[in-house]
Amino acid sequence: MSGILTRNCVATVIIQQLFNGLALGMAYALIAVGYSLVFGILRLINFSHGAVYAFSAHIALLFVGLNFGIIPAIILSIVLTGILGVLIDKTALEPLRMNNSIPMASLITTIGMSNIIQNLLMIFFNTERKSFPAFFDFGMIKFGSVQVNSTQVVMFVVSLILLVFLTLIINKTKLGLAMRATEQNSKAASLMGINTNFVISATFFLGGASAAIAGVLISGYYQIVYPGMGFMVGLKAFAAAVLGGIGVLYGSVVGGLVVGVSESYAATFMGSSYRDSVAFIILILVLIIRPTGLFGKKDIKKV
Amino acid sequence: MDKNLEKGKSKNFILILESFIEKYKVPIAGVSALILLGLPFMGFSQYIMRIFIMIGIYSMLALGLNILTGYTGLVSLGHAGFYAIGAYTASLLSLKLGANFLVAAIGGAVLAAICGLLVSLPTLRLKGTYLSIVTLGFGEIVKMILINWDKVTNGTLGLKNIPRPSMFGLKLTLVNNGMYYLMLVLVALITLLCTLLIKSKIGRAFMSIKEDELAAIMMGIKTTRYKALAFVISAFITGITGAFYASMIGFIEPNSFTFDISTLIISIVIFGGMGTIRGMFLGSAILIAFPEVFRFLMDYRFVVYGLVLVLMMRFRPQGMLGWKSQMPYKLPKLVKESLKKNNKDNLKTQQI
Amino acid sequence: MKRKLSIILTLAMVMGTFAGCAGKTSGTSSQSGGKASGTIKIAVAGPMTGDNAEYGKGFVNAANMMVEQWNAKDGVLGKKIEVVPYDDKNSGEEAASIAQKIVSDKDIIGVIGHFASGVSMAAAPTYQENKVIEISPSASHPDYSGMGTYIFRNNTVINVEAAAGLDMAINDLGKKNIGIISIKTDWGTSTSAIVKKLVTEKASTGVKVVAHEEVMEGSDDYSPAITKLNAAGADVVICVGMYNLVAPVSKQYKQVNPNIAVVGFSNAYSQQLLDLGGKAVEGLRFPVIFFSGSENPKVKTYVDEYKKRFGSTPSALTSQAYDSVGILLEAIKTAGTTDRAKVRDAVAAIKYDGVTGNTVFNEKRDVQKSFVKVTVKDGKFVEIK
Amino acid sequence: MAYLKVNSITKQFGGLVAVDKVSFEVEKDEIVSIIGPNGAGKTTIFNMLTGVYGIDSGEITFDGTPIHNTMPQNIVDIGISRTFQNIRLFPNMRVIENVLVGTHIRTKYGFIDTLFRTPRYKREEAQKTLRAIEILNSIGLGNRINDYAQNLPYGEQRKVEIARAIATDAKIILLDEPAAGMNPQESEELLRFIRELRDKGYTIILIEHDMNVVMNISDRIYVIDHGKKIAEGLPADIAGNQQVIEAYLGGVKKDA
Repeated sequence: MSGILTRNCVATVIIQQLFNGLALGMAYALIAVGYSLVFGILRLINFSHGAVYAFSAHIALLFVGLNFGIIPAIILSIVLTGILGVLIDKTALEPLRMNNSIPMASLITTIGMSNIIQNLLMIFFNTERKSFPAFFDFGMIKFGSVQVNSTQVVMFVVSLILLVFLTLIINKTKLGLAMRATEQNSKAASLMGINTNFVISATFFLGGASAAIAGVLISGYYQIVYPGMGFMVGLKAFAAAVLGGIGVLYGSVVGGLVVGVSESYAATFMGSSYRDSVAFIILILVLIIRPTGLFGKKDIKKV
Repeated sequence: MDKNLEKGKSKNFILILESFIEKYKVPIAGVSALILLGLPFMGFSQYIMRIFIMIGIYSMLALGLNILTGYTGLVSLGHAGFYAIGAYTASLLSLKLGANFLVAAIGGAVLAAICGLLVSLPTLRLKGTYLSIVTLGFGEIVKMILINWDKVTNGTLGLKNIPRPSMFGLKLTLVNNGMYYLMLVLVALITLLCTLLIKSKIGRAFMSIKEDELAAIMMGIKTTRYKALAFVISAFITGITGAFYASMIGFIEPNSFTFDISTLIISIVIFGGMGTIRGMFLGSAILIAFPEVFRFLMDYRFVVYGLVLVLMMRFRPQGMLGWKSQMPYKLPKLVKESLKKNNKDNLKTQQI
Repeated sequence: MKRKLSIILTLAMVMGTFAGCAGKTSGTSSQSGGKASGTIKIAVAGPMTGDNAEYGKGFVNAANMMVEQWNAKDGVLGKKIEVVPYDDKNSGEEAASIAQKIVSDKDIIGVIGHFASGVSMAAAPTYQENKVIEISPSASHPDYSGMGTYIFRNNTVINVEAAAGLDMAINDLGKKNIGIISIKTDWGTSTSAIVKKLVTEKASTGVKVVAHEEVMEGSDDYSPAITKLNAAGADVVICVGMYNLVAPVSKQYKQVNPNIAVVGFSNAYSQQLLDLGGKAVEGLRFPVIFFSGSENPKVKTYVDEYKKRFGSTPSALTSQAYDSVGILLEAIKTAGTTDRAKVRDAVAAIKYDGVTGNTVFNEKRDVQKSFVKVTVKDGKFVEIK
Repeated sequence: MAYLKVNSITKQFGGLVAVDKVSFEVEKDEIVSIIGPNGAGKTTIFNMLTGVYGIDSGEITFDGTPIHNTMPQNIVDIGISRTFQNIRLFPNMRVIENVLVGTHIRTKYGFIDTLFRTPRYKREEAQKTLRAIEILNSIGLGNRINDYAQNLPYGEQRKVEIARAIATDAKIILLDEPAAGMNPQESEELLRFIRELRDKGYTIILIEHDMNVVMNISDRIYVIDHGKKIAEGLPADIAGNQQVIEAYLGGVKKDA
């Protein structure tokens, strides 16, 4: 009797943890999309993305505090964070492209930017964890003994919409065409009259905006906001992006879900204190076994 | 035109500076050595002496990373991991087995070097940023292990009462300035190690990989092997430094080795000048001392480190002291002799 | 030109840096050389920047408040008192360095700090060597005060607090299946180990730990851990962490199981717990030494004053810092001298009636205080009588 | 048996056949040119010879041993070295250091020798430095050894690349458009130098656009177009070959 009961129980836990993992993974996926967008165009890992994500949550919180109402606050946050993305590019990265600096330079610059943003947030918003309104909580949804939080469902749906939206932009609009052209060969694209700097700025805007969407959704889910929130999550999202094939949008989503679910199961079977390592182990394994990720294409070495 | 002129002028300036240093290198070296050796007698407080030691520690860390990032062009974001491995291994060796500092430090450095080799293996196939990310992951995983492997590392409680080194029956402490002199010795040894390596085919191989990896391959350089070597040496130096740090501070915990430490080391290397040795000292002196001196900037400390990275990349990617030598290439002694002999022979034949 | 300029600039910076160092030293040495100056200094060391800055800043606020009260009454021994804040960034390395700095200033009688046990312990040897009194308002590691005769704490030792918390879970709430979620820090690890040990001692009454999950700092998603505890059938969760763990765990747990009872510890006691936790922390229980809603007039004046000045309710740790400063000043007054050895003896012998109750140090330089049981009701902290 | 024998090698990138069953032979002490319009696949052939790319089919043998699909480093060790179409020097290293990197593979001292500055280290460093100076002198860069590679004019940078290739003690040297960017006088000097090299016992394979250079210097010529070999023979034969002229004119038309 009791054996059956435990087995049943274990099954429930496993399914429940799957849903926990999927929700977490969707959060990673949302952030990972931002890494992918920028990497797709510039072959650059935008290290400041985690800090940008934290920035967006604080901005939203600021406007909520100023009684703007939740929806206008979110919209303002999306716009301002997009602008922050553009600013990062214009002030720090574009000059490096103009000077033909080594790739290392851009990487280090984004690390520096991440430091600056995160620590300025600490100074202006304090380090403590602040409460973020739960603006889309409709209670729990039950499937037998497994429970799913409605916020998790909302996150899932919004992420999918965002992804479809971004895919449409890239595949169906003029801007998207220019983005793809720049991705393939930025020199040729600029010779063909495409304003590559504009395209790159637009990409950074989209990257920032997607970070902001992630920022508000995830903050609304956990209802916690603090300056350091982007660091770990940013790294894990990056792992997700690499797993899915960085530069491939749907890959980021799949990668995010895989990382989220693995983390959840690591917590189940090894203990919660091991879960943070999972993303890094996945990352390293992917890079060893298949550096292009699940859906990435191989580059041809040019001499 | 003007720009060229300016460039010429600054080259000239460097040449003058370098010739000056070259000409008076014995007195300059003597005076610096005297100052460094005499610092403890100048009446500085223990607090200031401690800052000097921290500058020394970060100089060693920067020298270690410089081998990898400055010369070989591989950016590591996980050097805090090697630092931690050195510190923990050495501390455990001396706490649990009673090993003396020298043995413990070498143990720490060797384990760090082995980990360096392990990290390098998967990363050799990877380019630039991917490699950096793996090193970052490594740093975080090391921290995770330190936190979770309670039985050995004592988890988040950290290791306490790490013994100070004793040499010749004398316990080295901050008060008797033993730690300061030990730091000087270590810095000197590591600087020597770096100099010897750089001025050899190994150093040239490192640099060629940074400059143009494919061209290096086409010159027959086994780039994977040299990249691994750079990792090993870099980790070794960092590990030794970790051991020294642990015995100085007497208490280590996983949170002493965060990503912030890795960023700080990179900031120093970049600020001072990648691929120079002199820059590492300047970089750590300024970046370590500045938050102490400008205490009102304490809150902005990491903002400033961030700005250092961004502004240096933008305006002076070669770093503060990152100029290229304008002095003639230093030929090996044997070459000089044989060239002289040839010239004489030539003269003789002409005379005949 | 640009290059030359940058080199000159660099040199200037180096010179400036060293000049700065040198200047500082001469300042210090002149102070230490001469007769003690007109002020008495108290150092407050804690994280002023970084992730735990709110605690360090709370310490400084409390210290300033206490010192101003003394200064209004002509200071101590006829001298003005000055609070000198130091930022240890909550890192052992920084703390050790700061300790070095503090001990080289002869005007500093004692240190209020540091915040985390590990950090306090990294600094303690330096204070002990140089005979500077360290009173930590927050260190709770059992070994902390054993590090030297100058090392005090004005915070209860983990064992005592753990027993108090457990008592609430078992006797007040009548629960038997205990789940533990603890933060993976020195404090969290020690505390959860002690709770577990205490539970084993009570095994005969049918109480047991059904699951224990250690979570990392900085992850905000605790659902995997909660799922495990819930599946193990916990009916009470002892949440070993600061407010920033207790609030989200309560929230996320109550979504899964609205009937779960949560018990915390005194360092979860802060206004932010209510801000962050909202409805989810209703009914949360924990033991504290200090309760800001207390009817005690002394506490009331203090809390009102603090609120007026800093806009928030003082937390337990802040209040312990407040009392620690009082203890140190009172001891200086009793000793009638700034001789640190004599002041130390006065601290060891003190009977101080402060906002966190009566403080008496035992032979291990720890305090024994009685706990007030507190719960959250209608968005407010309420004492359980 | 030919010195270097390339037998029907093929390389595909995705669906594109970059090199299609190309065969050729090079004898010892010969200067052989590979010519063809832009994008014909010449550099791809060099990349296959030097191990940058593996080959999809066919075989390459050097002195009787197969060398295809070998690591580039091993190919250098066997004795084939190259220069690049877009100069790939180590720009922030001195000219002499660039050439010393070339001697790397023939320098045998190790890590321990380096750390302790053993006699072996001193002897070898001295030998290689002398050798580098000698090569640089012979190519007319004796006064440039202290300069940083990036500060040299284009023509001299090409020469440094050649010097670096020689320094590997190669038996066969592959030159990818060595005269590009040189003025007539410079390329005249270069031609003389290449001939000297051959006379000293080096075998040279050349990719070149400048027909003047090619016709002047080559012992034999292979013509590649669209990845296929379309002609081979002595310079005089090639100059009159209708197919070659068409390929080139076509190429010119495309360019225009």
